[in-house]
Amino acid sequence: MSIFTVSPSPHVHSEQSVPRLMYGVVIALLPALAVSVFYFGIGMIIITAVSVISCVLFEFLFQKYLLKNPSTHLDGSAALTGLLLAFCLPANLPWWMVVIGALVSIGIAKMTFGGLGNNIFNPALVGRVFLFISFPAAMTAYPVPGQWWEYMDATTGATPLGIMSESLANNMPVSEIMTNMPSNLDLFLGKMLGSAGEVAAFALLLGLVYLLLKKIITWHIPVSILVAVTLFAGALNIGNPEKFAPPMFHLLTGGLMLGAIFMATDYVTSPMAVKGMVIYGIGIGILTILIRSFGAYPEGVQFAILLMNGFTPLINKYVKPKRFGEVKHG
Amino acid sequence: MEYILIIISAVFISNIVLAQFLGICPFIGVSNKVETSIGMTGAVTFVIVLATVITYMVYTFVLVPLGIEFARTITFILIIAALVQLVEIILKKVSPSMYQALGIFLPLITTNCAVLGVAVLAVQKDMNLVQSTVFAFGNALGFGLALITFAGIREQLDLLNIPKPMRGAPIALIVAGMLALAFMGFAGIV
Amino acid sequence: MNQWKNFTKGFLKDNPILVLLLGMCPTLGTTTSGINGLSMGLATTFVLLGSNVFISLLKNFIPDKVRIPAFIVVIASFVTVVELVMKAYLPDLFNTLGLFIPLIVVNCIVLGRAEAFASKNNVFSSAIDGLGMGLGFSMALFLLGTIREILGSGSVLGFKFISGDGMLVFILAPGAFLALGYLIMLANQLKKKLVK
Amino acid sequence: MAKKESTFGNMLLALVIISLVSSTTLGFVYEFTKEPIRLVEINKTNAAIQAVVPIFDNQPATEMFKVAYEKDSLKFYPALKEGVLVGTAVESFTQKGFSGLIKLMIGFAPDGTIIDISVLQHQETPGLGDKIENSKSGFSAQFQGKNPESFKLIVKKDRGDVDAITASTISSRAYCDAVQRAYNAYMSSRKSE
Repeated sequence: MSIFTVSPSPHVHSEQSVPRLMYGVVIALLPALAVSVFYFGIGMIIITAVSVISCVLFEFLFQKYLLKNPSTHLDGSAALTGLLLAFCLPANLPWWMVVIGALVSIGIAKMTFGGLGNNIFNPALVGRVFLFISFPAAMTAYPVPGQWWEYMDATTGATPLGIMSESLANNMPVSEIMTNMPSNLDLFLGKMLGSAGEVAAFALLLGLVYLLLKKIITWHIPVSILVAVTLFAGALNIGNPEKFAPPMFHLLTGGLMLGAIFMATDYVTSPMAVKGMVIYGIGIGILTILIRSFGAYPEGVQFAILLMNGFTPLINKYVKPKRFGEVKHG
Repeated sequence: MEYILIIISAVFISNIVLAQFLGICPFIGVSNKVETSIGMTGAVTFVIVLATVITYMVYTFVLVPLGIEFARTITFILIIAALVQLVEIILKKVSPSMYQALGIFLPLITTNCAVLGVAVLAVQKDMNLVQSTVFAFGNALGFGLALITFAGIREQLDLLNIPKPMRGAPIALIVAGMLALAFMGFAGIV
Repeated sequence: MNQWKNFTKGFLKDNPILVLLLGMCPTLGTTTSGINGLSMGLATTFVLLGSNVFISLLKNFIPDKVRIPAFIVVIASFVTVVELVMKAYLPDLFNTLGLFIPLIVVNCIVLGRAEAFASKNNVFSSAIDGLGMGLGFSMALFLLGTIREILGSGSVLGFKFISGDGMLVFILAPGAFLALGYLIMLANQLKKKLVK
Repeated sequence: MAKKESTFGNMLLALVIISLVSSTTLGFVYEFTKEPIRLVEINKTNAAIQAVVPIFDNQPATEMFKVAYEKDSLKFYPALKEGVLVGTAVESFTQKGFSGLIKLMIGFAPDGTIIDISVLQHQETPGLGDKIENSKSGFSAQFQGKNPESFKLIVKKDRGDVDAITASTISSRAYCDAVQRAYNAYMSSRKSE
């Protein structure tokens, strides 16, 4: 495999082949996919299929006609990007918006930089944020789970984070808002409104266990994100329990689990040294809570990860890997 | 607290480079190396803050009483040009190594629209002297944050296999676009 | 010098934005629509033409050491004229372009042409150079503005061709950077093809 | 560049002459444009008043008076027809916009009913919050003819009567806030009369 020779992201696992890694992550995503199909039915199936197929197709077309590189569209990386993109979109999003998202992910965020291993920002997240800023209405109308046969006409509502931020803006105390929220168990099982693949915390955690067992990722990034979120949200909550939601709520809602486990751990866009990973993870955790608690947007994970993607080169520059030796060539 | 909000707003929410499009030339031109960017940030911070304070005072105590507010642009740019000359002379004496590194860029600060832009914005926003100073400082920090982050990315881009047609300005602008996308997350924090 | 070549060089070969990469700030800041981009371009063209002519006239009178401050005074005067006239007769446009009108004074193109061309050439050539460069600048701004308007608002020159909104990101900051990035890439490719 | 010797004398002379010429020119242009600029500003205020109150025959812009409300004071422009008050345009504002300050001109009938509203100034996001402008959407139409005494100036999401702009609840809320401020100030000024 020559993919990693040009990349300054030598990873502890770079001896593994790209397809093995990519399909490993895809397998880890399967439990969450199953749960999401259970909740969102046909909509989930449509957007996932559209997203994966368009990503692979765009990868193929860009490489064949513009970059004229050896084709890598079947190495699993494009399929993974497609799967992750679908996971962070509402399951009722019109299919053509999904195609635009795939074009942005593959065309702008990945191929513009020369393909896998060269991108600075996580392709799926660039696609998601691009859609979020471009189509704010469609991207914030989430389908209510349980409508098996509805796609674009599904009844919609607000996510728990959306309700929280709306109600707080209305000066409602947290204790009152929490009485209208699903229980922590429901949140853990994914019975809530949200982007298609982000809802089921337990299924995503199952994926994490698989990734760790197969040594596809190390624990540093996800754990430091989750710990930072718990501590920062906890501190705010203790400071003013009626203005800031409890940490458990933050952990189980929105795209936090999906982001921490599958998006932030992307090899190419995260730091290589252990110390760097921890800094990166803490940064994501703090920025997420900062945006959720003080910003205009109810959810901040996607922005937080993109921001830290941007800081990764600086982290790599100043926190040199000690354990893994220097950049590998060959 | 008010001052902290001014700084946060200037650095993150309406970042001078990524949201207001000021100071793009040095952003694209200078930010190849992190070290140079840090030096540039220092020089720009010094000039922006000093220029804003002086132009603010000239505007409030000379132009407004005389009723010649329309001479704002011409007065401001002359003050800034003179200031940059001054910084150049001082730097040459105090730190010749830094002068070497920044030599070509220093005259460029005159035509860095961030400097004039911040000075004009400060008087347009009806701020008082302290607020203007804090505002200028915040914007300089925002400029520095964008410049240094970007320089880090540029250093990495040099190691990567960027397609030939995209190299140089195009890829720099694409990266800036994605940074701007990420910075949109800060909307409404203040 | 062949005046026609002198006039057209700013269109593609030495286009201020797409090739020389000068004057990026107004380019990104004012191109939310084709008309806005064009207006900004024309305002800049006026300043460019005026300052080029004057500096060329004064070139034998200004001592070398104070040429930059002298140029800046000339340019700033023209900018102020534009500012006042727009405020009086085009107040809406003035509000839209806002800060970027006084900022023409620090647009690298204007000072750049003064230094590189007008201070070395005769009045007529300098006028042609200023006009050509200004029009090239306006063209690029108009093009970028139109692209952003089509993608971002779903309209061309203010006429909507789809109901509802476009991809909002293109009227906002990130879309400005992305669109300009790809436009410069395309211009470079086009220039290469034409040279061959 | 012409190889002109740089001596202190000719440098000074050159700069002084250029500055003199440019300041004379600017002064001339300024005198020339001063009147149009003043008219533009008056017209802007007049147009904003005309847009929100019935036809009048006085000069509201020159009969403006300020009413203190909470910490600030709002500008009131009375519109009279044959000496009878037909409406009052109130310039109100809010800091709660998505991107800060929003300024509105709200026309009230003598009994406090809203006649019409127009936006004077805002920096809301293009394509989203900027739909508060009358030219961009019919958002303000729902306020016409409503009396805030019975019409709750709160978005429906917060159990009020106002239909918010899709995906721009913050801008809609801010708009309501500015209208409410104007209404409160208007009613308190009526009472004190």
